[in-house]
Amino acid sequence: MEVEKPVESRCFDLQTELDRTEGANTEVLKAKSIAPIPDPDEWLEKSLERNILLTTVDTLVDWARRSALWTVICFPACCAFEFIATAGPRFDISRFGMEIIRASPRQADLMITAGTLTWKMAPQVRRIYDQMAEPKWVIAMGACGCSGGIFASSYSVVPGYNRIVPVDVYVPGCPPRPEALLYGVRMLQNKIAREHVDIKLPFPLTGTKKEG
Amino acid sequence: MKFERYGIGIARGMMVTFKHLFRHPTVSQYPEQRLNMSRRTRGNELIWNNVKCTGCVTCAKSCPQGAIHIETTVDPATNKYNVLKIEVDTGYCIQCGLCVEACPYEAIYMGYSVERAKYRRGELVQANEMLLASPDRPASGYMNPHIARELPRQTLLVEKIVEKR
Amino acid sequence: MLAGYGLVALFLIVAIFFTVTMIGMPIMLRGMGIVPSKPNPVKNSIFECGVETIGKSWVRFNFRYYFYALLFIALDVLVIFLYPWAVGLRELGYFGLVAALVFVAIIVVGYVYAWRKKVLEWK
Amino acid sequence: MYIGLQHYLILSALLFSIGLYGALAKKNAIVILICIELMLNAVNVAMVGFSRFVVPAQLTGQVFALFIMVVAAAEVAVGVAIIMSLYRHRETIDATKVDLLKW
Amino acid sequence: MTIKTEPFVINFGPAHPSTHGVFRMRVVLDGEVVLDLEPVYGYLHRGIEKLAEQRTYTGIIPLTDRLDYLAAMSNNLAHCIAVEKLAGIKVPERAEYLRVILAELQRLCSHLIAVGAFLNDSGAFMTPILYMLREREKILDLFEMLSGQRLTYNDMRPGGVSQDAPEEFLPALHKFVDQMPRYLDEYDQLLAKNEILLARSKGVGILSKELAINSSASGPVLRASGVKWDIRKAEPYSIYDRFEFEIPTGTAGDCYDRYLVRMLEMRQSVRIIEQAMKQFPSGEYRSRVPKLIRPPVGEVYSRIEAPKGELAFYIVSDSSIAPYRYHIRGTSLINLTALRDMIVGWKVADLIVIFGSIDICMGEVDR
Amino acid sequence: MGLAIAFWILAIVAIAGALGVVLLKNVFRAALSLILCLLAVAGLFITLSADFLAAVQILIYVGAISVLIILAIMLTREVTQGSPSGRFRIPAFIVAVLFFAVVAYAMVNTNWQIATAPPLEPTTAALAGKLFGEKGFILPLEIASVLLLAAILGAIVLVREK
Amino acid sequence: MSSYLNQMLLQHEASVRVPPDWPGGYWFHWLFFTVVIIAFVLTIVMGFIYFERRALGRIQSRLGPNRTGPFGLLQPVADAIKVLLKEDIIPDKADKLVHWLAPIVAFFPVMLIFAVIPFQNGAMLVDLDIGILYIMAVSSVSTIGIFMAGWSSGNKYSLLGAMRAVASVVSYEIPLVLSIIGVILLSGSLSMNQIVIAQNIPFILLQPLGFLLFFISGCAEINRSPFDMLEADSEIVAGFHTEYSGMKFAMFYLVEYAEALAMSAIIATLFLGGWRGPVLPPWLWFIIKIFVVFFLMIWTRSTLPRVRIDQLMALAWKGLFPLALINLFITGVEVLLWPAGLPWLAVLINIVIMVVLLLLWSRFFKLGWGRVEI
Ligand code: SF4
Ligand code: SF4
Ligand code: SF4
Repeated sequence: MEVEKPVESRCFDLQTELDRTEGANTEVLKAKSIAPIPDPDEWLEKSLERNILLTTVDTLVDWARRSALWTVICFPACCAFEFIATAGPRFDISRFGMEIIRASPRQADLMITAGTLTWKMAPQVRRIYDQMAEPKWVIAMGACGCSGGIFASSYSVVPGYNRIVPVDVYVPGCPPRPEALLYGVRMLQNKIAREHVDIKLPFPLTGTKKEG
Repeated sequence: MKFERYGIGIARGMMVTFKHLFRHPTVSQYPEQRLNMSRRTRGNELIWNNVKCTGCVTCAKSCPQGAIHIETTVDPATNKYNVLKIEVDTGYCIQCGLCVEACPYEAIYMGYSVERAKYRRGELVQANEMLLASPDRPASGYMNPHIARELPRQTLLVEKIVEKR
Repeated sequence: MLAGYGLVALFLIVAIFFTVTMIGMPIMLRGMGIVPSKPNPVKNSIFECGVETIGKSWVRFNFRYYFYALLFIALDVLVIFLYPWAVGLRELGYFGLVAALVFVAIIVVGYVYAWRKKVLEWK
Repeated sequence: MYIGLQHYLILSALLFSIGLYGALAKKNAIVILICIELMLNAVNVAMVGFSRFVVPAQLTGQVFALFIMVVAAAEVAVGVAIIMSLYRHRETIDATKVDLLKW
Repeated sequence: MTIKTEPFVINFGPAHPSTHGVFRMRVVLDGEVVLDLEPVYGYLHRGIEKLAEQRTYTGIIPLTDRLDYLAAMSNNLAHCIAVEKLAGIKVPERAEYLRVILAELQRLCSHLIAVGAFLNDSGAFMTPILYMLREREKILDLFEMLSGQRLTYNDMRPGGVSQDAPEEFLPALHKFVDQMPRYLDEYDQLLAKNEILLARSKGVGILSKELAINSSASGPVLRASGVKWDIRKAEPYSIYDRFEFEIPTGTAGDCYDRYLVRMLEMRQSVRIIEQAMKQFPSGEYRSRVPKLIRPPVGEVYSRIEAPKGELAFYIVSDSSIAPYRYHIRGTSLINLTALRDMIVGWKVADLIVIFGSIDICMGEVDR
Repeated sequence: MGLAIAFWILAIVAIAGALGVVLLKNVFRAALSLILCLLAVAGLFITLSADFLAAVQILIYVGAISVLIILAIMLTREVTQGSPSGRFRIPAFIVAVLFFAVVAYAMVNTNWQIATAPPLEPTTAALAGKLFGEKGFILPLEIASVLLLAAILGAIVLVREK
Repeated sequence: MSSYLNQMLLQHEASVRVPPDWPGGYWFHWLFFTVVIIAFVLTIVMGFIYFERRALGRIQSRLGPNRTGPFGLLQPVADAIKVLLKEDIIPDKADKLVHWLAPIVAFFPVMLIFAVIPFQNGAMLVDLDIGILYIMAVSSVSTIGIFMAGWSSGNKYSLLGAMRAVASVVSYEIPLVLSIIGVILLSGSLSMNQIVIAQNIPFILLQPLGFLLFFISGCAEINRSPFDMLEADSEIVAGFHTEYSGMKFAMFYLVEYAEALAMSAIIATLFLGGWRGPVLPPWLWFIIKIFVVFFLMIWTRSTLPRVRIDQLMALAWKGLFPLALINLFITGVEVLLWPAGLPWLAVLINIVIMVVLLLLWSRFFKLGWGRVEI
């Protein structure tokens, strides 16, 4: 195959325009994420009361969802290697059915934010999170995930993932040991177990009156 | 691909993986079986000893993060510092242990426990009494050999036999 | 024989029905609110490692596989003729064997030509 | 209801006409190729129909159909080769733009 | 064939399974063939150099941990050596040995991940990397025993190490050194002669000697191209001149050579550890150093052989407790400079393999 | 009865597929529609007791020819709008309709000699005898292979870069 | 042994009528086997998923799923329910109709394959005369579905995956189909049941080379590792199904394993003697053989790196195809030499021939790897 261009020529013009738009997007996001996004767990206390009324559907749905958490790839920095160690032969996350790491966010349920998030990366992470299919959860792993950690005072680091995406469980540590991460995962599983699905039936069923 | 080796390389590799079928897995099943962590583990929290602490703030000064907040007053009677409030943000602390290394009175330790995940960011901030040692908050032997001696021996993977079944 | 294919046809209908139900189930469940559905423009855009796609998605592809496809077609036809031959070889005897050999040899000439002309190399 | 030879023949004719229309009317060379395939297929239907209803014990029509398939395969192979060759010279696969005399 | 192709731009990364973190390559593809490639850096730029200028010399050590997080000990070592040079601090004998042992263990650790990730990228489904993680866990156990952490050790200090090795350290190390060569043999058996791996990596992504030198590559990448250059030999720091070891070099400079060089280096590291273990002296583990080091005004450039290559720190001191300027020669970044020349012309699958064989760590690339 | 139902369903599907080929704007969908038509024709072959032929139809047409066509479609720049009709649309339509009318008239009015014998089963071995047997179509067979050879050589010569 | 075989043959005479004598006849037969096949496919696919994850875990010196249900047996169930309850995303840029149709087109042919797989002597939905050819024909439709998926997503990775799908089908169909012909020559029939009955000596012994070729090209055909380029996740993210979520993704997941199951079943039937075996009931033998073949696939998957697309094609065209052709004619000659059935001596001869051929081929077969000059 021969292409007319000589060997040395580049197909890219310096794509400054592209970079500039990306930078502008980052700035917009930065301006928008001054305040942390509230954690999506206001219902946690309330649901404790509702716990008794859990329907079989709830049990089944939550069981399935919490036993098959597939993670999406979001491994920016050092914590990634503790995550990999967790997946490794000593701690073996596959026991929880979590060894399937999907590269495509469409098929994943859980985002384990293993590492420092810089402002340059933030729009991408937000995008990946947006592109994940519902229902989806986020575990903020490590000090960087919780608060920016050691780099919190840096000009280029997002102080915590909760500025960008709603976080369900915070796992402190720098990096968290695999045990700590597994504990976080189990906390998330407990949280999922308490979730409730509102079933809208197309026709009213007699006898099943909705509480509350 | 060259077949100079007639697939012998593939066969040898397959034998290795096959052998692993009959080896002990190296897994420790976490919630039930726990590994003993190192005696010097720097867990996900700090332990503070309110008796020993003099309120000298060396720890807060030597922390590269500024993760420790200490408010003190001077007690006019004894001319000593009185710690009003000590607050550590576990989600911000990087468990570097420099504060422990710096404290001249051995009044602050790394925690031994690592299971400190929370649902809310605010819960990660610990203050005053929440920092004291208790049975579920053991201190680790980091920089404190006398505590280290009490702790269980670390589980080592090198000592585990995996070859034979 | 047609009875047998009738079974296959019925089974085909069941298989398609089964597949369509499997795919249709979430739609039904979505109506009941069990399956969530919160589309938004970002979610519905194309995934490309977290960045926006550059350029259009459907591009004209190079035609690299053409020679392979060409040989594939020719040889596929050849193989099709070999199937009945294989079934009936015992009756056909050596004549059939030779006939098939000649038949294959002629097409293999093309294969050898293609190999010689290096079109079976990925360039 | 009895399904006889005529049904198959009419179906075959219908398919053939559709293919014919496409082959004549379309501009895209690939679509023309597709339509020619369609026509060959229509002939196959007729062939097998004859084989089944006229000489059921001899399979001659089926053998013919097999050969037609061979021809179809060769036709597609060469047809695509021509399209590619065309494309290389003209950067188009629009059959109406091809004026052979100008080559 | 001369049919004009329509090249299309595709992104690999930042969230791609095999870009080792958040590297991004804008690639122009023609079907499967890479026509051009433009790396996009900076997705993990965390401002380490700038942050370091606000911290004490001891406080920087946690930052260096996060630099090349696969080889934190080596970074600590490089930093401490630089500070010691700057401030004229002596290191006790025992600490030197401990440091060498730790640095070599770290090299093993880093190479294990490098090789495992390379094999994983070439498509061996998880198996090699999981085996290698198992060995890595054994090393991490040792590090944990010393420092209490598994990844960010913060263990070395200017003038020694932060804590002495506990008494169970040496027996455990002994066991490890006994076992390791056997596992290395097993890895060789697993894939080193595998036909598919050979086909995938031999002759692929050749980095010629000249180009390697010109692009200032170092470490296994350079040595695989046939240049015998290792700072441990060329400019021995610490106590490396006391040990016997060889520098494995490759010939072709292709992916397979890079893989082989790493495998051979691991054996050499085990050899060094064995020798150091035999000579391990007792005594002080840390010399007397003031809590806040104030080096005299001046500058220092000191380099060591980190697992990924030549890692150097350039520190300017204005005699305050924090450096005036702190610069890091990030090995991975410089090894990446030849990336385009290596990849252009190969196919998508090769792109991943070549990229994997360079073994970068994003923390160090973007800093 | 079952045969009649099958015939009608398959015939309708085949015609729908064929119509799709000429009517759909999107070339890729047109090709898919062709595949549908071919599959239906394969089904028709089965109703005609030509099971071997049906399998061959699927293998060659769906498995091979359509792959080549799809490959060719990859060349097309505007896949979604790539199948417009040319100037000759109306004449082509008239020709097609006329052709259909004539042929259909001839077919309906010809008196075919319908044999009532049951179809031969199984067909495969019988076809083997027909094709490779000493009294079979051995010469056309060899000629077919020569044709294929010619196609290969011709296509290579046409397309190969100089 | 031989008396057992005789007995089997006698049984066969009685039960080969299709549809067999069932109470209720035709319709009951259809109903029964439809239910059996669907249940069989679903349960064995779940079993495969579980088995693969556990076996991979063990090979990789860890455990694999063991928390969900007893021994983690419910893991595939949980996965299935979860995936069913996931949101369904159709990208705006996608060709929506094709996007919807793709999983259907990919899945139903795989189901159709099982119509002619004998679970036991004569126990199959229908014993077609052209059995194996039918399988080949039907399974080639599945590729169209995969191509549709990759093409319609409008994603560049998917498009690459789709092109790779075409490339691999173009290369591997021929050796696959050719290596079957050896079996057909020996059995003299295309019917799956007849092929099993003809296996007094399992054909893996009579056709060692054919088995090797068939296994390799079968793995390539169903995109199992080391030929899993369509969804090579370290290269092109998730390949052709990158944009699929929810149940439609699950369909592709299911197709992948159902194809693996179909290929295992075909290999078990063609080469390992299908349901034949002593002591245990035939259907159990059949399932055991399926799992053995599938374990082979897992084993190769866990060990071997992925080959590159051009290497894959070159291997098929320059390696497997000529070997398959030679093997074919050698078998033809053997069949004509021993028309009554091959003796045990032939086993020896064939193994020797295989070794000689492989060695010869290895001598001068060498794949080039090239850098494209631009
Ligand atoms: S929390 Fe610590 S280990 Fe994790 S990414 Fe941040 S700096 Fe690295
Ligand atoms: S461990 Fe480190 S970061 Fe945490 S409080 Fe102590 S000095 Fe600060
Ligand atoms: S350094 Fe020690 S004594 Fe001083 S305030 Fe901190 S904990 Fe208390």
